Amino acid sequence: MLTAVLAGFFVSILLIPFGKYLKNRLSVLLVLLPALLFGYFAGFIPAVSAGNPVYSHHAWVPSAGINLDFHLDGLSLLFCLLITGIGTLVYIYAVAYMKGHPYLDRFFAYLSIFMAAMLGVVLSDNVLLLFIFWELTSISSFFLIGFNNDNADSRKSSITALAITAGGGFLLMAGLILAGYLSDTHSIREMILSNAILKSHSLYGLVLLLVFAGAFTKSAQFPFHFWLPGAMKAPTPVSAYLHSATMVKAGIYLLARLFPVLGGTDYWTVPLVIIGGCTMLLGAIISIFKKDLKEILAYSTISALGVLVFLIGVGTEAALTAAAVFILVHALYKATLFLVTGIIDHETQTRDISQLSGLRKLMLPVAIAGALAALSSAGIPLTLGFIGKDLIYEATLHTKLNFLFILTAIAVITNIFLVSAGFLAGIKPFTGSLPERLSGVHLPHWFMWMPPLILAFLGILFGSFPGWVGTSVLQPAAAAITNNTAGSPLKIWHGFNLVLLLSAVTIVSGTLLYLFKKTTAASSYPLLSAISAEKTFKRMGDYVKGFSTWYSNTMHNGFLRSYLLRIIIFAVLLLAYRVINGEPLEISLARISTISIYEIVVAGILIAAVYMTVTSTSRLTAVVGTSVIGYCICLMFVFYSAPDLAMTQFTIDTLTLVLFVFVLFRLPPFLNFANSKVRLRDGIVSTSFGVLIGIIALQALNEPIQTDISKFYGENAYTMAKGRNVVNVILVDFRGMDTMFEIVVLSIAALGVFSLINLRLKSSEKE
Amino acid sequence: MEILLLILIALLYSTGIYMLLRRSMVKLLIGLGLLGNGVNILIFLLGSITKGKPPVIDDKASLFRDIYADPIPQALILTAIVISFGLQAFAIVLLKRVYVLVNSDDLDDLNTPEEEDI
Amino acid sequence: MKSIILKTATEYLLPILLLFSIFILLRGHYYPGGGFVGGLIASIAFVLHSFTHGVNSTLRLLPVHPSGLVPFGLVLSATSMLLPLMAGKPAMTGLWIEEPIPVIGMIGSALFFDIGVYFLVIGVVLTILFSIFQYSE
Amino acid sequence: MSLSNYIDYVILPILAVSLLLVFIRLFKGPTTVDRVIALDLLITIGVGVITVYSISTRKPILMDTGMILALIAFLGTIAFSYYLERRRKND
Amino acid sequence: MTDITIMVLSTIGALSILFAAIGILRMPDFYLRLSVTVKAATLGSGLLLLSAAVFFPEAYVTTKVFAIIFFLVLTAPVAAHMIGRVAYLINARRWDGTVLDELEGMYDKENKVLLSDAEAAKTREDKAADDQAG
Amino acid sequence: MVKQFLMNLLLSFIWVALTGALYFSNFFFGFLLGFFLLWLMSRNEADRRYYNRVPKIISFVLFFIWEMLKANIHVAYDVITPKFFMKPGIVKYPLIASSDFEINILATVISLTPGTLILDISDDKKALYIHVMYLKDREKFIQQIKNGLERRLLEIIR
Amino acid sequence: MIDNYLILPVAIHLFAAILLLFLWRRTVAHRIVSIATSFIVMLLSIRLFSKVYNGNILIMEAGSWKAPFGIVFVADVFSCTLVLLTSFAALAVSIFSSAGISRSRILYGYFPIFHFLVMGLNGAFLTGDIFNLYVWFEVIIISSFVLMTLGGRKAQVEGAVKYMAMNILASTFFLTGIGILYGITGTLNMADLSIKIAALENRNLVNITALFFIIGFGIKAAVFPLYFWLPSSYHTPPSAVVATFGGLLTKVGIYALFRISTLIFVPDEFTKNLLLFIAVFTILTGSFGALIKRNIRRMFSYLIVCHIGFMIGGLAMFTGVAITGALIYLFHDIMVKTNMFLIAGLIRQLKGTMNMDKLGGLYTDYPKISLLIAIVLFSLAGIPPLSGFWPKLYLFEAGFINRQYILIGAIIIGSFITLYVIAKMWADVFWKNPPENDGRGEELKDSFATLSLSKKTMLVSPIVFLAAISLYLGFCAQNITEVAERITSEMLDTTPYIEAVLGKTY
Ligand code: NA
Ligand code: NA
Repeated sequence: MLTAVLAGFFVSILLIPFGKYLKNRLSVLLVLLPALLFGYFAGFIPAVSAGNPVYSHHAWVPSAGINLDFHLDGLSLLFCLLITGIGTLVYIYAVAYMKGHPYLDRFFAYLSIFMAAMLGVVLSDNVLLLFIFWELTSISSFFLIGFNNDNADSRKSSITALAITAGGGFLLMAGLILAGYLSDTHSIREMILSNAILKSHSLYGLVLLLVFAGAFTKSAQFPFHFWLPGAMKAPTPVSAYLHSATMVKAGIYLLARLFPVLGGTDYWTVPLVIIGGCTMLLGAIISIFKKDLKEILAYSTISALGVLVFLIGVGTEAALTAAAVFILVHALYKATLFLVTGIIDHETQTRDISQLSGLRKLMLPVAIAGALAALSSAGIPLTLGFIGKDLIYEATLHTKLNFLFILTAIAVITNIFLVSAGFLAGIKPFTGSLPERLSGVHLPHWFMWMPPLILAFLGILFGSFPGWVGTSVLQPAAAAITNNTAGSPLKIWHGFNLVLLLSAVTIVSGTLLYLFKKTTAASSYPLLSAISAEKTFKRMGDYVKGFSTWYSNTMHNGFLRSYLLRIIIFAVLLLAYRVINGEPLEISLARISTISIYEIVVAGILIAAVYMTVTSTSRLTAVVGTSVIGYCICLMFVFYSAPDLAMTQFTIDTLTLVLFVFVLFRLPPFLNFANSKVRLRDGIVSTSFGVLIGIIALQALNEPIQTDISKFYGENAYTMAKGRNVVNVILVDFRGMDTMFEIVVLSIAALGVFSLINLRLKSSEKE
Repeated sequence: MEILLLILIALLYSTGIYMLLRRSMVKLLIGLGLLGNGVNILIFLLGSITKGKPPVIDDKASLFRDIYADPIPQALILTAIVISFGLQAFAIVLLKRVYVLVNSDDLDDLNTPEEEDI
Repeated sequence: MKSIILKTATEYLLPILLLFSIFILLRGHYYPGGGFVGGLIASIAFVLHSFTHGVNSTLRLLPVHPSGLVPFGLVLSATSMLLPLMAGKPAMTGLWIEEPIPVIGMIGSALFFDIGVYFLVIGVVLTILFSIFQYSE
Repeated sequence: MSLSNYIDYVILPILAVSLLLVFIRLFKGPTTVDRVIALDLLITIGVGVITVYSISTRKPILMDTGMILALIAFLGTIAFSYYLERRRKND
Repeated sequence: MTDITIMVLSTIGALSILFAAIGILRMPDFYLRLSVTVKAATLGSGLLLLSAAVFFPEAYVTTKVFAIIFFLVLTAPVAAHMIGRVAYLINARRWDGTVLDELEGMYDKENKVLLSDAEAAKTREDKAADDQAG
Repeated sequence: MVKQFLMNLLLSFIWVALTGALYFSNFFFGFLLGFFLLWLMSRNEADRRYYNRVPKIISFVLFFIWEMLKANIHVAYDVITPKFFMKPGIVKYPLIASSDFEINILATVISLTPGTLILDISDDKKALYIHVMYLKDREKFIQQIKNGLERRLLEIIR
Repeated sequence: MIDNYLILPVAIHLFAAILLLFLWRRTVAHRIVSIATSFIVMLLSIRLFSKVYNGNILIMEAGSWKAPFGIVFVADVFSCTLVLLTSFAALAVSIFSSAGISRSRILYGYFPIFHFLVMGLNGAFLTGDIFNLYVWFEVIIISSFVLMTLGGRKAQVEGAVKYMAMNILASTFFLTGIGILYGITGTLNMADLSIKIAALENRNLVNITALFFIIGFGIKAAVFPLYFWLPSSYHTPPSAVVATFGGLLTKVGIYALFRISTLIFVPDEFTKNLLLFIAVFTILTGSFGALIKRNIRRMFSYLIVCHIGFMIGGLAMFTGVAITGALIYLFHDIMVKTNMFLIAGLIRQLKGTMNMDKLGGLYTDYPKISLLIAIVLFSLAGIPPLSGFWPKLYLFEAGFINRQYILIGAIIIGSFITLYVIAKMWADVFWKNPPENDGRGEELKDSFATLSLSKKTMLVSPIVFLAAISLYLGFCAQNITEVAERITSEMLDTTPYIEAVLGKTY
């Protein structure tokens, strides 16, 4: 199974070197990948439908709790078959659709990565592994949406899509890790066993919030739905495959998969029903106001996804069964409609429904596919759509929730609009008279029209004979969601009851809506544009950017002194906090020695020299001042038994003085830029810093000194290291390593000075 | 005497910092120098100070006969002095370069707008 | 600077300072001094010379360019630091010749290390100062 | 009065006061050359202080520092002369 | 005896230094300050060093003392000369009581060159001519 | 040649003085070191005779110290008394000494004497400009130096 | 266990640098010696790592003086992992520099200083003595000053002045801390300090001392509010230089923070909260900055700051899981940040600018290079299962264990903005067609196409090499997590370290 999941990655890696040989018809070989995978997964149908899920385990990063654990049960199988089955048809379609495109190899590479990632999502038993594949679907989607990369809209849409889905992804990651931490396992199967702990934990709400954030963004739920219409910038096969049939359903899959772990509580139901309800209603309504075929389909997809979230939220067995069925229903008809749209777009160069009509005369097989899909979408009896719709109404009518009426009403209204939208996309372009402009259009290669036709027929086939697909695929899927191995059988015919009535009302109203509504742009409905979340997000994005600009420019204002000031203030605050909160200061006289007049004088001169240096208006005087400071310190070193230090300090100070003098003599006058307020502020900050250092030093002075190491040096300097000057022995022996690398510092400084003065870059050496 | 040194340390740190906060690069360098001196005295003081007992073993003796100043802080300061000399020398030359580039030692004149990035 | 007095003074101060620097270098292990201070004094000698005679004249005086002394000093010190590794001892381990040598005293790796420091310091200080002098002129 | 007391309580204070007086000149200026000679004088007095201090502590080793002071103090003065001879009119 | 020698030497030395210090503070112009300080301080330090030579019996201290004195004597006049010359070049103010200045007008201040008599005379004439013209 | 030799000898003595260890090997080492340094900075000077100068040197040193003490006391008195007695002036002193070395020694000696200070030397090395603190009579001052310090000095050096 | 082998990564760089000084102005020799040295050191580092990882902590007592009397060099797993990663980065930068650094700079000592810098880094990782660490820091600082100013352009000098001032201030804090530390313990050996500090009664003084180190190392690590030097300077020098800086310099600060926090100053509640505060604001500050910058290197600079926050966050929580996460992030970050700046340099070679507004069309012109760069970019963004992803698993989990929801939020924001700016950069630099030259700006030209094949290889192969390591870190994460967990256990139980340094009977 590992090989099956990773096959797509291998193929795309192989495409890097060999891609250029696949430019033309050879690319049809790539169809083998999804086809073989489909065969492989189809082979599991008997076992899975018999209630025997398949497991596979490979160690990967056990210490992080991530292993390649795959679990093929009914739900996974349903998705696997959709992914590989529709994948096969999309590959075939794409071979013709993308024919002659210079980057065909890239296209299939991305598509294969996507397929593999999607398989990984639906097969992973490990939540973190699931997340890894989840992110990979976002990334491959990013590349596919931006596939036409010279188009600015494409790029923008791909970034928006990535931002939304990956942003949600990070939240999901946090949620999954939290769930894993709370239930002490990363295996979904094991989480199901300990779901009671999870649901009763105080952080359960947080887990849900984070998981929902992931699922909603991925499955384009309100208010995150707006990325999906933008994603239609991708080539049509991609829209069909990712953005209707598979990837957007990853969120649905996740909710379904985690239903036994997290579902069933009010925290679960209420948000999902509300968000799902809003999404389905909104998507459906907007869809019929759109003129672009792909946009119509995009919004109806959003609506359908809302329906699925809604159903999973409702969470009854019937609802979940309905969800399982509707996943298949929607995948079949929506993929068909997208592929049909792709053909129309490909052949007529337009997707504007107001300009499209009568195409049945030129491309009959396409028209048939479109019509069949539209019928299935409308839920006409004998289509799989009919069964789906029935189950939805069944589910809404039989919940234990309040506001049952409202829920049903929403479902009905949504479906009415969806019927209309389906007709708009699947029937409208083919009916009526053929405009002059389109007379040159002809039927494309059969690679393109065959896949939608197959999908459309499958919809009818499954609708007419639901028995096999119901028992072997859909029922196990539903059972997996409910975690109930004995699912109830799939019924097509519920008798003449309220559900049937609602179905009839839906179909009739939808058809009427289709027939009498004039195509109007959504923008003419201010209400609909007002609730467009895209603008809110854009405004939020602008706000964040504006804030970032303000913040970064304020923080990083280009003035070294203000950076230094902040660093010092930070230090002062921390040190002051520590000092004030510490034990009261005690001055012990244990380490205090007597003081002589010459010490006072030297210290006094030092202080005055510091004053002179700081206040001087002449650079030279300041430099003289620093020299005096150095020489006073030199004298102190002599007083306190450090002749080596005194020597070094004196020579180095003299040399620094020489250096300073040489650099200074062409500088312009010393100006005092700061006003007295600034000087006062700086004075306060720097004084408090100095005082704090003093206090801390005093505290440190109170600690008794430990002299083990200097005693060791005293004892061994002559006997072992053969030197009498212990300081020098330390420098060249005990701590010779310090000296060694300190002279390296000097060397580098010399080298740096040399190059700084002598090196002038040529104008050609820009960087 | 320690108290006096403490005052000196506080003074050198605060004036060093004060000079760092000026606009002139010469003052900045002077500030770094003052800070360096402050640190050296701090190390010297905390290593405990001893008058008139340099850590040099007498001729004909192989060990110290009486107490002597702690040589370790001295060695540390020596290293620190030399290192700061290297840094300071480089910084002073950098000051020269700054002057050549902008004809002043005002650090604000040095700021290069983002548009000039390569 | 065009001063005969300084010029003449420099002529005898240069050897005296150099001699003094070597003295400070060699006694470093026993009395205050060592490679650092020694090197600094030696470089001051040349700096003084360059004040009166100009940098180019001082450079002519030196057998090698001061920047050449930097790697020379480095290699001397680094070798004395790392030579013990060849003998399977940790770096910086003191290796000493048993008998003391007249004048200098004990000869060991620490002495060579200090001599390396001495040359390096001369090289460094002169490289820095001469670069600046030449640039300023 | 013993020698060591004499050194500690007479000679060293005299020298300290001298240092102080010279520093006042250095502080006051008024010109850079005044400061430079004051600095030079400070160092020369410093040699004296170090010498007397080494007598006081009986550590002739400390005089080694004085040796270095004596030898290279004038370098600073030379450098300043060099500078003053070449600088621009404004400091 | 040694003690008294040391006391005498050190007292004279310290007083010399003190006079130098008073001198540098009191003297009315730069040249006088320079003149007073260089030698008084050198003398003072030298005497203090001598007293150290007397105090420490070891030979190496004596040699060291003479080395230091030698260095001081060697360097102090040079430094004084250099700074005095520069002071004159940059027009350090002279005391009102100055009675004679034969250096006046002898410098070519542009090039910092001390002119020979003939050159100086020529420069003076030029200057006088300029003044008249001006 | 002789001067180099002397210089070399001087260096080896300084070496001995510095190390404070007076034995042959140390002296020899100092000699070698000095030779090396001089060789490093070898320059050509006319060779001179350098013998029998010792007594004159001693008498000069004593004379110099005496002058120095005398003048010092004079200056000290002026410094500590409230009123200034000085009459400063800058005197152009025509030189007899001609070589750099001679001029240098003379200048050093004059500068170390309180009350006098060398400000500069003319470029043609013909005149010293001396700052004098107590300038009663220009001619007398010049004669004093000529017959005192400069003569004694040149006797030693030449 | 005593083994002098561990000093070789320092010694060989030292001798290489000296050799390069002797070979002054021979640019070809410089290139060859540099690459050869980096390669040899890499092999040695691999061996050192395997020695330590499969055996005991190794020590070298410099001068044969027993700790705590002499300076001890210690190679525990933490040190030698960093030495190993440094050697990878150094090799890559060496190769890249051979073609990517202008001839004038090589003539004026680029390579020797580079090797001094790498030596300094290795020394800092290996030393077991706090003052010696200071010396190493200074070696690093001065080399980085010189590398930063090499060339002397105005922007470079501006960056260098700010860099210098703040880094010297950092050293001042560090040195002040050392002074106090010596004053209260009388020792400088870190293992010895560990014991002596633990025994000290005046805890407040210990905490104050710790602050000096935190601020000092914090400046070096570029954390909020001490980070200013980094965005001021990292866009100015040549890219190969910044690659070394971006990959390694701030990480030494992180290394030091981790080392002292675990060995010497075990943080109290206040310090943990302080670190937490620092982490959150560092992440946010870096994120906001990266969001608005249009120059690739300025953006990367802010990303460095942002990601430093992740590591500090791990340290702040101070639990096994958290530290493991921070360490994995550290390893990942060294490799990927080095590579990012090499990539910036390559992009400049390819398109003549690093301004995203002026860039474009790389994907069309150089698809394979683009793919390569994509791997690195997405590693940086933490796309699973690339290397940036793994540490976040640990950090999130640690965050939940410690209930640090604000930190988790910050990490999410930081990760999100990183991903966003990387995607935006991808779209602008690779996807977008280059904007038409309006004639006002200077002509941007592709200087890559005209290069010889060997130079092209030198520019691209280091990126491939580092990308391969990044991929390894991602796909073989098990190995990395094991190393990180081993280091975490070293940190939480320092007894083996102390015993190795001071002997069993300390
Ligand atoms: Na030595
Ligand atoms: Na004696």
